[in-house]
Amino acid sequence: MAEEQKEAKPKKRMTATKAAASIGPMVKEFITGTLQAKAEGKQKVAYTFIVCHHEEIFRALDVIPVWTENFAGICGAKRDAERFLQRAESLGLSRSLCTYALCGIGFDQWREELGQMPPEAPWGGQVRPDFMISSGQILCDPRSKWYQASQQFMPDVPIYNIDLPYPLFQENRDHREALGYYHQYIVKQLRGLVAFLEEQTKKKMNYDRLRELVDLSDRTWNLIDETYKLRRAAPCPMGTGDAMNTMVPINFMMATQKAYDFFVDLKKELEEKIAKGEGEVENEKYRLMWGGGLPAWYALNDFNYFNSKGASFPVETTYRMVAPLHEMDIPETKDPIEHLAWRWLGYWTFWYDKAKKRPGSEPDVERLINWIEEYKIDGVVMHEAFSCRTWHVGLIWQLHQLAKIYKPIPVYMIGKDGQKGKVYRELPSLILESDIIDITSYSEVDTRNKIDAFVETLESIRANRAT
Amino acid sequence: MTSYFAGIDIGSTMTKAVILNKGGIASIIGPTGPEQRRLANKVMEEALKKASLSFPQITYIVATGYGRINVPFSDKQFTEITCHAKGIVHLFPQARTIIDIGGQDVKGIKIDATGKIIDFVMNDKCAAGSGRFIEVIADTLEVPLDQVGERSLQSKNPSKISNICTIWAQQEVASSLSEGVAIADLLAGVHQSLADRIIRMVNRLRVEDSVIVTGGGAKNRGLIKALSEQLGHKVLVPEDPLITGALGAALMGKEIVEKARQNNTPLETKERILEEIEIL
Amino acid sequence: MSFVLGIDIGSAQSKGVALDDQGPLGSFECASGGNFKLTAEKVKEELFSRAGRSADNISRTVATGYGAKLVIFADEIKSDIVCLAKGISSLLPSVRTVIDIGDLYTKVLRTDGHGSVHSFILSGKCAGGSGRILQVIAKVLQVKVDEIGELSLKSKKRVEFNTGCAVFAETEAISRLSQEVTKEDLLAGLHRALGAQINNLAERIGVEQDIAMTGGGARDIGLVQALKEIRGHDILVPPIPHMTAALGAALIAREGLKR
Amino acid sequence: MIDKENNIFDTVKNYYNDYGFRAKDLKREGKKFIGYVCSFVPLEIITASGSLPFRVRGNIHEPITKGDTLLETIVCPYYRSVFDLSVKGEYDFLSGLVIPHGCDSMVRSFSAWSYGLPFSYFHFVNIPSVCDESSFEFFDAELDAFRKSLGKFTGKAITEEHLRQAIRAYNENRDKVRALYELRKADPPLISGTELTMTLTAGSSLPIEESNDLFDQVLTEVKGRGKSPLKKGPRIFIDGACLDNIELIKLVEELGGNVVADTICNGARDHFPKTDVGGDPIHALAHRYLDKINCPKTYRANRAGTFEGDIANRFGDVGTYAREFRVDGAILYVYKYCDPFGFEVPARKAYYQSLNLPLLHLEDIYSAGTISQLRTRVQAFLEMIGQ
Ligand SMILES: Nc1ncnc2c1ncn2[C@@H]1O[C@H](COP(=O)(O)OP(=O)(O)O)[C@@H](O)[C@H]1O
Ligand SMILES: Nc1ncnc2c1ncn2[C@@H]1O[C@H](COP(=O)(O)OP(=O)(O)O)[C@@H](O)[C@H]1O
Ligand code: SF4
Ligand code: SF4
Ligand code: SF4
Repeated sequence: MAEEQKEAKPKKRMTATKAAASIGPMVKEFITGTLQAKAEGKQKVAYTFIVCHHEEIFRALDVIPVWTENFAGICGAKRDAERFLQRAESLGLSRSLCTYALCGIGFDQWREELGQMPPEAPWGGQVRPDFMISSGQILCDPRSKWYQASQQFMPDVPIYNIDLPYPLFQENRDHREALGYYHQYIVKQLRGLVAFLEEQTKKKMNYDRLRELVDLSDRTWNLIDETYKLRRAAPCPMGTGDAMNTMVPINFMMATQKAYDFFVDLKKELEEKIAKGEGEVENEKYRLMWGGGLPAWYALNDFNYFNSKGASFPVETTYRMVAPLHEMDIPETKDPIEHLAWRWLGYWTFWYDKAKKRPGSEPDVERLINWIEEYKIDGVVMHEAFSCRTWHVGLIWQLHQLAKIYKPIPVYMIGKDGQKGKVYRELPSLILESDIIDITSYSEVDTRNKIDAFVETLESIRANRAT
Repeated sequence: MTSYFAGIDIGSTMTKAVILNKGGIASIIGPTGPEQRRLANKVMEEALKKASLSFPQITYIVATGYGRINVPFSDKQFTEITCHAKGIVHLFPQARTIIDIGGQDVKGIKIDATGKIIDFVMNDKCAAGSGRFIEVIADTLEVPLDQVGERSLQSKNPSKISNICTIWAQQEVASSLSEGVAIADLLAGVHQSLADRIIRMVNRLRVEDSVIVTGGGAKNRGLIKALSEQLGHKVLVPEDPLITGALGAALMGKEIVEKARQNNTPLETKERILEEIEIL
Repeated sequence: MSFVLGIDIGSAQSKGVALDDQGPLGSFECASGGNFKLTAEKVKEELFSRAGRSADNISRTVATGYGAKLVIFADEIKSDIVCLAKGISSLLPSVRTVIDIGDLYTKVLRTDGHGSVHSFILSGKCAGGSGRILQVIAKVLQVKVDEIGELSLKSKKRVEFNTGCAVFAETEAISRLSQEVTKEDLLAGLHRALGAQINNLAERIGVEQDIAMTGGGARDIGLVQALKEIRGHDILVPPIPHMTAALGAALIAREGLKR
Repeated sequence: MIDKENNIFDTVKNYYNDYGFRAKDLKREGKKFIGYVCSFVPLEIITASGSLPFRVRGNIHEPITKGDTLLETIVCPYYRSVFDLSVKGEYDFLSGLVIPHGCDSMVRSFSAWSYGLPFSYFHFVNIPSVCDESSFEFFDAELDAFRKSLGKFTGKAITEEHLRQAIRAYNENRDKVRALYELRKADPPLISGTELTMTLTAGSSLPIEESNDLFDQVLTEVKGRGKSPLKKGPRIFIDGACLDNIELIKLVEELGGNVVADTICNGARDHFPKTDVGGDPIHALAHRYLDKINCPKTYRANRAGTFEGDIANRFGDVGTYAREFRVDGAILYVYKYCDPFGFEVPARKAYYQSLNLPLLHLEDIYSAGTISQLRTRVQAFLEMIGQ
């Protein structure tokens, strides 16, 4: 019930890498780019959502995606979401719903009411789309309801809603049995999308171009994986704070050469830093994992606060929306659409087999365990954003399972040499509570108190271990 | 025979009674305490005294407010929403949006051109969004409640109250006070904070002119100022905002009686006895 | 001889514990009031004047609590979580879970008995589930807060009470009283509801035996009893439960000295 | 079993208050119960497997305690209550549990359920969010997978004939529910909303034959009534999601409103659509559950091209019922944190406005503690309608 009020504009966050620092202007550029494209009217602009893994289709048809979650996040980071949230609330939408969506709907309603951008809209505002592609997948309800709600204020803008399901992990069921009909369904859904876009753009899909783009993003997937794995180094050269910037090419720029080049540069930068022994934190004392939850965009400086206490974040589960393709058994196919569908399923079921082998585990827990080992993690930090169930329900349970696996149950890890080793670990965790963009849910004093206590906890565990 | 109508409003903070005849109003206000039933008796007694009437002369009695079920002698009960709307429309026929700021509940009411309620909203049970917020802070600052409004108007630099929870805000205000922040600035900050909460709620009604603020909170000029500034609408306040609920209740009674007389249906009323009730 | 000082400036109560090499030298508590800086000075002065020592000889001070940052003479500031763990491990080493009921916050932490914390959780920014509600209700009932525990245990027929808002608990209590509910039954209901809320918070990080209650709320035997009933087993309470964090701070100060 | 001497509503009340006692009895006789939540689990398949479906429900009087230790509080409060009761052992007599993809709360908590509870069978049924041809192909396959998995669990393959039988029994049940609703058309209605919701809730804890039997008796009892248990009053429609307790309806009726129709999940949404007979039974079930259940979870494209046309298509059932049951006002009852319904509030509001039907929108949590807050709102609303 308690809420905190709007605070002053945030200070600019210091990044550890040059690459992360270059992101801000990049985002601004593509937001202004969408406005310009709309003004010129040569290319169609489409509202759409991240983590759908089919941006190749848009790009092959020269459709410009407008990532509505991105815009909401920007409003949040600029601490300027409140007025849009309030607008949505005044329409009858509850604050307990996804605040990205509320911000987006509030903005759309305002823009449509004025017939122009709301005053002082962040970075020029979010462009009126030619059409909207939503995704009712097994991932997130708001994404299949959001545009429908926005359509109230722009009924002439058509929606194409696409289903992208994946089989949920079930302990005693082999997901492979279902993959066939899932794949078929996704392929048909994607073909439906192609047809819809062809109709909207009055263009024919060029499948050779599509194949090239799919290939480009496949290579980018692998490159990202390699790059991020460099963060295993101690001291860690780049933390989660920066990764909340470098998520931009992963989520908004896939299937572009620019995204690929970005990671080539980042990889080089990280390698150089590692060679010089430069860490995100000058004197790295603790290595933490961001174990779940979208960040509080208006409070990214909290990462620097962690850093100031000697804590680095070599790895996060959030926004790492790619997995190494060569570790998936994706059937060979010449058809790029079929490939996209397999890649989609491969991504979501990536941890399934591993999870089945460990009693009490589950894909999300399995990923935590593996990364805790690989990145030598001392503690897990999670963020429970009240307004999004998709990424924030199940976190407590995951920590429970983790605690079970890490404390009474010895964990058997297969080492590099193929030897089985028994490890006991105790892993402290911290759950921060606020929201992605609703700053009224956040208290800096409170959060920093919690961080202090957590770091002291890590300290006392370390001191104890020494004795 | 002249008809007299009584309305009694047992709020969370104040108990109010109004007796009405041909436009004349006699009203009385007392604090609400644990002995609601006795209080109802007492304010009724005093209102009668003020109106120089005896109890059996009252034709119809309507109770409203949070303690409306604790009025043993009322003939009918209505919610504060209906009664406030009735009372306000009587005083301001042009009213379209009503904001009633009570000790526990804040309500927004939307009225159509014929004076009918078409929609309403109410706050959730958190003191931070109610008149109680101001009371608690006024208490901490040791400023009498009837002066908080005036004092806050002297502020040039309202301080930001960053905690919403009343209890936390109380702590915050106490600390700021000890650090030498001016009382007026703190009060102004508190008013802005409450106004902000109220506006977020009433915005769901799409606020339209004329906006009337009533209830105890309307006596607070600082709050009215913060509200009208943030709302961007001019705000009207009845002369005696505390009694509009009770007035509305009395008017409801009047309507019921008139309707019954028109249709020639019998009126169901309670016996006009003020019982002696002992509590605790 | 060197002394160390642990000082806990809570939002309601300020507490101080002084230790010398042998052990405790003394403790002092007073209401925090609005001016934490002055209060901190007062705790220090009083504590030492009562112990007959001079405050000039303090070798190290650790501050904790809501107003810790305003203890200007502190050498170090520690979070109350860590202080509580330290304090409890010296008082009751078998304890693995501490439930601290303070004025604005309820805190729950898991410890290993050596002063290390494994995990912890704090109640949110709504004061609804903290110790403040006890004060609020005591005021409505016109009894001292020290008395509500005893009274509650006398209840024969607990009523259902909704916690929720700490401020409106007052109104709710008033309306209950007007329905002729007795003080005893009302308190028992309040303790039950608050206990359940606190237990919920505790369960979110998992509870391991033994359990201790600390903080001002632990002085309330009615609340302790309610929590025992909800959990179905015993709960330990140190003799001066609200001093635990201050003691922990003092212990940390002493360790700091050795280093 | 059902005591004919007594008023049938005593039996209903028993089933309602001591929810699941009949299932416990039957379990002792060796019957297997499979629990489920939401309206999307094809009960016909469970019944055809020889086991018995049992709708797990929440209890607004029971504070949520244990559930919160495993599940975030940002989940739908109704669902949290159901989960809480389950981890407290309330439904330990079940042999398994089936959860569909009704909403994010369900999907994201599936692991917590399947690890936190002692049942030997768990199954997740995926439900498409769109309704095109490929969705039906997919859903057919998904239901077929469910049929196989359940068959494996019970050790007996589920045949088409079993399915057909079950479909018949459920269609019969739905006819009876329709007949019960018919009794609400009188003014005042012959059966109160409280009685009706209690009856339907009781039914969802029984084997289908017993449920049919119970509904028959209620029908006989009510038809035999000389007069309504209610006074004339505003006729109220309840629009909302999973409302499996009677408190709201009871409150409305205590305050003088009569609840005469609804779209709630254990009301019309779930009980009105019937399954087509003839043809492939799995396909028919897929069609019923995906297409005929009008739930905000399923996206239906705006074919009208206008907002007005769209809401008329999406919420047409509300308009139909409002006319059919001569409704005076509606209550849109949505839980906090419910995404599928929450996002529709503005559009639904607009739709009610287009019908000229007064609307009270309530956002609530699933707790008896909020009843007093609801009381003032509901009473004021009834006063508003009566102006
Ligand atoms: N003289 C006054 N000046 C400023 N505020 C006042 C004054 N009197 C009452 N109030 C405010 O009005 C509130 C009580 O309003 P009231 O309408 O009587 O509430 P209720 O109907 O719940 O008893 C108090 O909480 C306080 O904030
Ligand atoms: N004897 C008592 N019985 C019940 N509650 C008490 C008692 N003494 C103190 N309290 C409660 O404890 C709270 C203060 O606890 P404390 O741990 O000192 O808090 P803080 O450190 O936050 O100031 C007060 O809110 C008060 O309600
Ligand atoms: S995943 Fe969460 S934050 Fe993203 S759109 Fe869905 S509900 Fe909103
Ligand atoms: S936040 Fe504070 S004022 Fe609001 S309900 Fe909680 S205790 Fe009450
Ligand atoms: S009420 Fe909404 S959130 Fe809750 S279970 Fe039903 S659909 Fe899901």
